[in-house]
Amino acid sequence: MAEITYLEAIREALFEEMERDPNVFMIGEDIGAYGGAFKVTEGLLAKYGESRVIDSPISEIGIVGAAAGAAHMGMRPVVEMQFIDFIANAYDILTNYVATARYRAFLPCPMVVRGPSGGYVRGGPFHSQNPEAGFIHTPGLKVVYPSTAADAKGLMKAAIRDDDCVLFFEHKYLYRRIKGEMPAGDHIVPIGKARTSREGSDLSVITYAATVYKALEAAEQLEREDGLSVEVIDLRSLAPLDDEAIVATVKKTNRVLVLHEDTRTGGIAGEITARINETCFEWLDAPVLRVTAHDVPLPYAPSLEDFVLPQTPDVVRALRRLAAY
Amino acid sequence: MAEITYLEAIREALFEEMERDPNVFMIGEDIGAYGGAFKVTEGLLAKYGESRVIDSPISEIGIVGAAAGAAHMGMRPVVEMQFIDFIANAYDILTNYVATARYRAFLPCPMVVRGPSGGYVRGGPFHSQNPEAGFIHTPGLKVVYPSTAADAKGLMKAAIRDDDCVLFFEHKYLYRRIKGEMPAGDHIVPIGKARTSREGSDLSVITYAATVYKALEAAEQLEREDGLSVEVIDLRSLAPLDDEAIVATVKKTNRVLVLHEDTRTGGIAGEITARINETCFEWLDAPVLRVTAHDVPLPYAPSLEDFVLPQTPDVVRALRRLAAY
Amino acid sequence: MARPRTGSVAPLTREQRLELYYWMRLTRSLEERLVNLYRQTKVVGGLFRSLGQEADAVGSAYALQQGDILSPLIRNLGSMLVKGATPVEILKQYMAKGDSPTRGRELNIHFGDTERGFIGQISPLGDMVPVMAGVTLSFKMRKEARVGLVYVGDGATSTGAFHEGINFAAVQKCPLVVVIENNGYAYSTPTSKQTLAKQLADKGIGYGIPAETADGNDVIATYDATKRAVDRARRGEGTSIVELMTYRRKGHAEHDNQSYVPEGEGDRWARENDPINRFILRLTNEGNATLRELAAVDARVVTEIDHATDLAELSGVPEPLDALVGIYAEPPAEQPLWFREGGRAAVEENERPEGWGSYDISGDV
Amino acid sequence: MARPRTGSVAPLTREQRLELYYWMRLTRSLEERLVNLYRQTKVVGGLFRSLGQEADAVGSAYALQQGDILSPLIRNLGSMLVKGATPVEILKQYMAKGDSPTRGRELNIHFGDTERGFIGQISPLGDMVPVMAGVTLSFKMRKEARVGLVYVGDGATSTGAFHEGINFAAVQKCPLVVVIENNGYAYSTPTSKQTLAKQLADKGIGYGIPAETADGNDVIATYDATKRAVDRARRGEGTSIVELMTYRRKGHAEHDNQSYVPEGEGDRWARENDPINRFILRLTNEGNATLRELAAVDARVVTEIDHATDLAELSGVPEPLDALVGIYAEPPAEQPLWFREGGRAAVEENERPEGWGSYDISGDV
Ligand SMILES: Cc1ncc(C[n+]2csc(CCOP(=O)(O)OP(=O)(O)O)c2C)c(N)n1
Ligand SMILES: Cc1ncc(C[n+]2csc(CCOP(=O)(O)OP(=O)(O)O)c2C)c(N)n1
Ligand SMILES: [Mg+2]
Ligand SMILES: [Mg+2]
Repeated sequence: MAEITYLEAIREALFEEMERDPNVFMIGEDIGAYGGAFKVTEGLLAKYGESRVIDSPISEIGIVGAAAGAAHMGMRPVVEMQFIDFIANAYDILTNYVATARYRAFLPCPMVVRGPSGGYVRGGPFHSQNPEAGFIHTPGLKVVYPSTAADAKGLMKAAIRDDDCVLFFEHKYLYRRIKGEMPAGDHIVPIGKARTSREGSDLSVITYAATVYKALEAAEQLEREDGLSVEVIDLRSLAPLDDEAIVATVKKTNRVLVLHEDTRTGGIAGEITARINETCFEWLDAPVLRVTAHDVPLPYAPSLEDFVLPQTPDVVRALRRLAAY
Repeated sequence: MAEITYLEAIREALFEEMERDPNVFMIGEDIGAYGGAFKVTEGLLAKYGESRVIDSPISEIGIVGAAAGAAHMGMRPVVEMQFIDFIANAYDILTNYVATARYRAFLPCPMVVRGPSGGYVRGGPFHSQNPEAGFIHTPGLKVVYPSTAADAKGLMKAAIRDDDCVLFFEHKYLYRRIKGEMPAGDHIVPIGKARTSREGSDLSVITYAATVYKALEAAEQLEREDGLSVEVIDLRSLAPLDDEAIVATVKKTNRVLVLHEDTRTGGIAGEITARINETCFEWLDAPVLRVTAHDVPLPYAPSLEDFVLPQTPDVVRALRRLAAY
Repeated sequence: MARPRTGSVAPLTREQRLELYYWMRLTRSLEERLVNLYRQTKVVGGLFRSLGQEADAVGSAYALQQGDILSPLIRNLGSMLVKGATPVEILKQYMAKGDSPTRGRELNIHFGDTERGFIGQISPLGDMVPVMAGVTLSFKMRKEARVGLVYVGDGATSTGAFHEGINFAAVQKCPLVVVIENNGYAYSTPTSKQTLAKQLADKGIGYGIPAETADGNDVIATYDATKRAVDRARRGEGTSIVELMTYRRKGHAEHDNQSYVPEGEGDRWARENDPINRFILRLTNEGNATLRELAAVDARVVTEIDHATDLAELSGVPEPLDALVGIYAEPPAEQPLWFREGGRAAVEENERPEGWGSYDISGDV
Repeated sequence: MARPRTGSVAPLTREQRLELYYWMRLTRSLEERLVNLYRQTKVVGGLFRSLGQEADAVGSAYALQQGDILSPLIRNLGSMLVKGATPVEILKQYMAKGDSPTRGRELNIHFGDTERGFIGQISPLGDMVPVMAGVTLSFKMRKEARVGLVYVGDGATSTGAFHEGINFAAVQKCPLVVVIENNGYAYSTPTSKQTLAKQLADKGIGYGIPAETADGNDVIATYDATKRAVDRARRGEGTSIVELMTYRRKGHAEHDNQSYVPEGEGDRWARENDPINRFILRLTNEGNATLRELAAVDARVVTEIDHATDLAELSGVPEPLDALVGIYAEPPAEQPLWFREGGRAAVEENERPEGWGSYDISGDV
């Protein structure tokens, strides 16, 4: 079977779910005639028509709220943020209305909010964000952030079928750079399960999304140059976190690095470190270390963006410190 | 000198700063004629008039944005959120516009966003929130959350004089329950410095806001019943965090509990744990433990709210485990 | 755009008019009962009154039919009763009982039932407008002849959520009626400080949708105006606004002393423009009912409320552990945290590495 | 409300008209130069054109005076030039140079200078409206006779920030002019899918403020309409709207092939309604200038742009460490993280407890 890109895998999932379930519909800015800023929804309008592929006004509160209302009535909306950065405009309605609907009012709210996320693309401060930290903090929401084409498809299908609201972050750096074969049939990746991206025995890197590839590059270099065996865990789901997978790799290697592209303070690495600390403190032969972006808005000049974001040499340096500890 | 309440201390700070600097002004919903939902701004309109005490429409984006624009021009706005929960409506303009103004456009944005925060008051899911986690994650913002009357006054004066945006969370449970004497003169508490609320040598509790008092109650009980000496650190500032104070108490007691009222996952306790882990791993004789609220929206029925939020017995139990570890 | 819209509305029968009277009286008496319970500190949290606004709530909700859905605000107790909420539910909810509609999770009248046709509001103002845009979008997508109605106050019209929601509904031609209850105040803020618009119905022009202003203290006028908008929506002609002019006679909540209200303003409304008194006059003048008949209704209402109160008082408080149930469909419940009885003690229960306590960390690479 | 407002505007002198021509030509030629640099991949990020909209940007900005402040959008290069932004700044900014106005931090024309009178925009649409409400609120508080002008597109009028900001400015009578550039599209979305309002000026009615619609491709008409609104604001009469009708001839950005645009629509505008051609015709017909004189201006513009390009090309890229400077007034800079050369290696540098490496943790309580 031919390989398709991360972006095509997401599109394939949308087509399959639209086909499978008439309650699934798309809503967003410029997703119809134009097919979306990154063409993720291209072809959906032609096939399913205006009533199921809705071009909306520039109203993130409006479309997230409308999706919630439709979801209460049994529809399964998929909302596109043209760039995930604009999810900030819907922060109130997502965290206060959507996240609490089932708990406070017994209203099911099955919906997906998806959009191009992340940096390494010279997008500047408002087209490069990784907003997961602000949402994993909200009980009632689920958050996924795939790194491979197969996971992108399988998680999208799982997200659309999930009975709660799932935030689906798509890394725009991976959209066309990453390809993979799609498993045959109705391919579903369960939400809440991490993936071992690379088996190893000396050191662990716990990460997700674009930095999975930084970790893999660093792992190969350490194997080549230091003869160290590095395990790479791709979380895939950020809420809920796969505690079992985290504990398992800690117990296996006893030396853990948490790596993410998001800024450092208040980033999800803190939560992961706290959980490791609580669940397997005695298994640690070294402190859990964090490699993250620097705590600044992301500048767009290449020399600046490259400096602010975590790079492969950073991971190598950090892992060597862990090994030498 | 007579004691005044936490609420009166904040009001006193507002009066003194309005008096000191003609550029300081107040903006918010019902803060003028009515004096604010909790009467924090009572008397300001009478003294300073409508041009410096502005009753706004119900528009959190509008007033935060307007404050930023005025701040660029040299004013020093103090914005009231009628309840801090509604800061969620201004999440985009605070995190994308205000927080980045100096960095991306060299525009100073000296402003304070303040409001009644926190639970233990039967306020239900939308009048009890602790939104710090969503904002300490944003470079460019400062966040303070005092627990004593003197700190409330001193930090408010510091926040108004700060050249950047400070989010000032006021705990509504403490408004009228906590009293204190005001240090004489122009009382300023520097942002970024924690306070040792109670000296101790066996165990440390790192906390802030209302749970400082849970920690103190637990500390007394452990001294009485277990002969254990518990140190209580009141962070006061959440961004920036006082790393020195955190490291100092860890090195002193080697056993640390992080306590907060906010929900657990993604709460600031994770960040603090990660920092301790990075800076003084070898000094830990036990894992850093977290006592927090449960991960649910805060229900309003007393039996439910009391169950969801951390209580003194929880702190006692957690500290005993730490001691026995 | 704000002249009365065409579209004749069938006059209400005597029975229907008496129903309207019943709902208005039930609303007022139930709130009076809540005031007593509030004074006895049996109400948890604040108490919000709709005194003087019963006509706008009842008359507008009465224009809907079975299958339609409305989104009430804090002053729409009457609308919820019309849609089938029961006094005992309201009382249990205000008393935070374990068997109240939200099992003690949400305050006052923040609850809903999409079967009966009302949806649970949240506090952040304006958010229900986009939500109801979505509810009615689903009606349109499924070609159901159902209509939605969302209430917003004069104050809530200043929110971004109101703007984005109503504009979206307008463009999508959702079968949605937006009822703006202009009761003169948002908490302490007079409508004149909320907007410069001469009337809130004028906002319709900016959204390109019809709008009508009606006397919200005249239950029949309220019903007629809303019914025109509802029929229009059901005919597939999309979203419209009904502005109901009324007055908030009590404070924002029980604790508010209304110091900001001009001397005598409230009394004048009570004296000259009480929606129930006005309706009584009309019912008797137009021969729909005698005062004795109406008194009988009032008596019936009191009995119902007494009965509901007795029932409500019997129920217990929520089970603490229920606080952890139902955040997600899956898992069905959260676990109590480790520092609680029954909580998982992560560290303690986690088995330790062999040789733990005896081996030398620094030596081990 | 959308009829032309009264208030006569002094006619522009020949010199002023030639200035307008200069700014329009500079805008267009500078963007054409940017296209070349973009094709040479010397531009970092996307390129946004205002082709065919030069009159609305230049004419509106020209209505302001020294001390006034405007907030431009992505298609207001012309407005920024009028307010004193220089071609070399624009070129360096687009090329992400270290000595560009934002030192490589922000994209394209996202930069400002409150001294010269333009403020740096951010991407989230609508946010600049409340910000400019605050800028102009400060003018009012300080009794300064200054005016603010904020641009929003047809698409941005759908945002909550636009609504909350303009309503706040209206109620506060801020000296603010809200210019709605109706160029027919928001990215691929036609204005008809953005709102049902017949014209965007109608939104003024909902906010109770005056609004005027003008031909945005007629630089004089644009100037006159904006000047009326600016004078009004300066007289202390508050906020108003100017809707400028224009057309976005290029795609949203250079990469956009405009597949969604009806056949021939763009060509028709180019042929029949190019703002520069129209102005040339007018200047020559009304005897303001000969074609030769205008050609001289064009030549001058090219020389200036050539010069600016040479300068811009000379500058280097930003110093990486500058990325950590100036998030706060205090501290002036962040430290590089520990895993970088020069970074604090927290764990390593932290001295260890005595006896570390030899003692038994489990035995120690
Ligand atoms: C977004 C938001 N901001 C502030 C509040 C606080 N608040 C609750 S009710 C209220 C006044 C509402 O006035 P109005 O919309 O006119 O409704 P009314 O109470 O008059 O029925 C305010 C400001 C809120 N609930 N939501
Ligand atoms: C809040 C928000 N949502 C979405 C976007 C993505 N976006 C950037 S420009 C644009 C279209 C803007 O159209 P319009 O306001 O008409 O301005 P124009 O480009 O036509 O000048 C969109 C949707 C954004 N920048 N901000
Ligand atoms: Mg009101
Ligand atoms: Mg446009």
